[in-house]
Amino acid sequence: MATVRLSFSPAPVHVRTARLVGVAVARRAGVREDLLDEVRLAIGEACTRAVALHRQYGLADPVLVEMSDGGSYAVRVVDRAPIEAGIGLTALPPDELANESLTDEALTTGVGFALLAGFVEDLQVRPVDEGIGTEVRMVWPVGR
Amino acid sequence: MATVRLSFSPAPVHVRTARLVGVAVARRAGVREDLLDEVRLAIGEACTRAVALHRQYGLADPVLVEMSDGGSYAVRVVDRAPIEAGIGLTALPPDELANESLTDEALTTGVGFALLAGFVEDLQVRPVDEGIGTEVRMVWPVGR
Amino acid sequence: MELSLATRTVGEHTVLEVGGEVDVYTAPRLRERLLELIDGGARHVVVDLGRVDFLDSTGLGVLVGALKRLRTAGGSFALVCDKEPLLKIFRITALDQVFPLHPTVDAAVGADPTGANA
Amino acid sequence: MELSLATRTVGEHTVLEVGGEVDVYTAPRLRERLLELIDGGARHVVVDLGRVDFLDSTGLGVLVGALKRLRTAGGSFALVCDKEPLLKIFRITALDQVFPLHPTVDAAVGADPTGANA
Ligand SMILES: Nc1ncnc2c1ncn2[C@@H]1O[C@H](COP(=O)(O)OP(=O)(O)O)[C@@H](O)[C@H]1O
Ligand SMILES: Nc1ncnc2c1ncn2[C@@H]1O[C@H](COP(=O)(O)OP(=O)(O)O)[C@@H](O)[C@H]1O
Repeated sequence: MATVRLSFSPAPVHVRTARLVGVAVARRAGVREDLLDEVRLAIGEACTRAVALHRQYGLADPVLVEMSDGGSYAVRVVDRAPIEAGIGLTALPPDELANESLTDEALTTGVGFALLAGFVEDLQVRPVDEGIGTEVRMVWPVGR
Repeated sequence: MATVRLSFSPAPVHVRTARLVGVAVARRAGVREDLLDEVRLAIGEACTRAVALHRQYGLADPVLVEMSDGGSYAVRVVDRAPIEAGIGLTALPPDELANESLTDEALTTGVGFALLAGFVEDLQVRPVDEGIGTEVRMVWPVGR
Repeated sequence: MELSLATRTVGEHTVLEVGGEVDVYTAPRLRERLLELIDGGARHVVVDLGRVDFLDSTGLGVLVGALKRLRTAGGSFALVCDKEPLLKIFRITALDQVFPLHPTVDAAVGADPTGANA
Repeated sequence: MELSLATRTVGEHTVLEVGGEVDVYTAPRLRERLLELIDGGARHVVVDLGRVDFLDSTGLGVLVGALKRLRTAGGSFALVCDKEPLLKIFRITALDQVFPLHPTVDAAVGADPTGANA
């Protein structure tokens, strides 16, 4: 099983790097071409969320993306933010989406989670095993 | 100063990932477009060398590529092979290049080092600070 | 890849053509441009996503922000989008129930009662 | 991006057109093809690098291997290359003094005395 790890300072520009790497490694791992748009979007959303949390909590720690192919293509995106912030995301119902009282941040977070949940069949969001933080774990099948 | 780290199982396919990331981060760091071919080639050569060493010594440890932009674009490629193997590479003179007694591996290593030395003005090859291994350090200017 | 933004006027409507990637890195520039337009007096805004290659939650958040602002100002806001992958993003987030979505700029301009009456 | 390999015959010469990236990942396939050609009896080989986007030390190593093998077999080996970035790679490694380098396939075939006399 080959593993590629990418870690980056929590800046928006590096989310692009993460998408680029995530899709390149997915392609090489044998993920079907028609799934790559989803992979790109999902890795982007998970990293965008992690970068936003690090900025919100003033954390300079890097965000980690770990990609491994052992029968399937598994991607973990790990942040280091306090756990209450990370877990318990919920998708928003349509009538709340354009509600004036909803902040832009809350909206973007809700929409980001809806995209993750909607595009990734095999998705887990859970506390990291060691230390502080949350990991978003996504798995895609490989091969035809 | 933003840092991006990529580590990968020592397999040839991931050298391609490293080139892709190294050039994407260089572009975002502001390295001039006309230097990007050199950046691509140099990162590729440094990683190819690291992967070859890990394979030669049967090491499953990942190869590390660290990119940082703080006034310039600095890339470190770190292997974990015993030091005698890493240091002391020398470029080969032309009359030795096609010599029958030179093994293919030695030739490729010599040519790889010639490319590194020829394309990277600011190049250092030195033992890692901690533990076993060698780091190839390359620096390019950023901005116009 | 990079964000591109171009504005033109169609009757009462201001059409903003967006191209490239609208993500956490470039969405602030889209937000800025939309605010400039609205602060400059644009009340009927159509955002043409026809040449967008990538749109993420941050970009969607910016579009919702513009919608709210124009609604408050008594204006209108619509999107032009005909690519299936993009439409799927609107469906999955239920934002297809929030934005007027049209396949062409003409359809967006024609469908807007305020614009049609102007 | 991916390696492409196509073989054709020009008189006594076997021309191998290479395209894409020749690197540590794809060089083994180039080596294999060259061995097949030489084992199959090709003695005057021209490798056309015209559509190569990337060439690294592993690829260069494979080309030197083919040169040596053909020399031992009493054959000839030449490269076609007219792109400055690629030529620079040959200069920096001093391999421009090892390989016959030609700007076109015609020039490579014409310059090879064995081929010209055949
Ligand atoms: N997250 C996304 N946001 C916006 N556009 C996207 C996204 N993912 C893919 N696309 C775009 O969708 C288009 C894909 O078109 P295509 O591959 O023809 O899909 P389909 O076959 O479903 O029509 C491309 O323009 C691509 O850039
Ligand atoms: N390491 C390399 N090996 C082979 N070809 C390369 C390498 N680096 C760049 N190239 C190729 O060189 C060409 C670049 O051409 P161009 O940008 O026009 O350079 P120049 O302006 O020096 O002619 C492209 O085809 C590119 O893919």
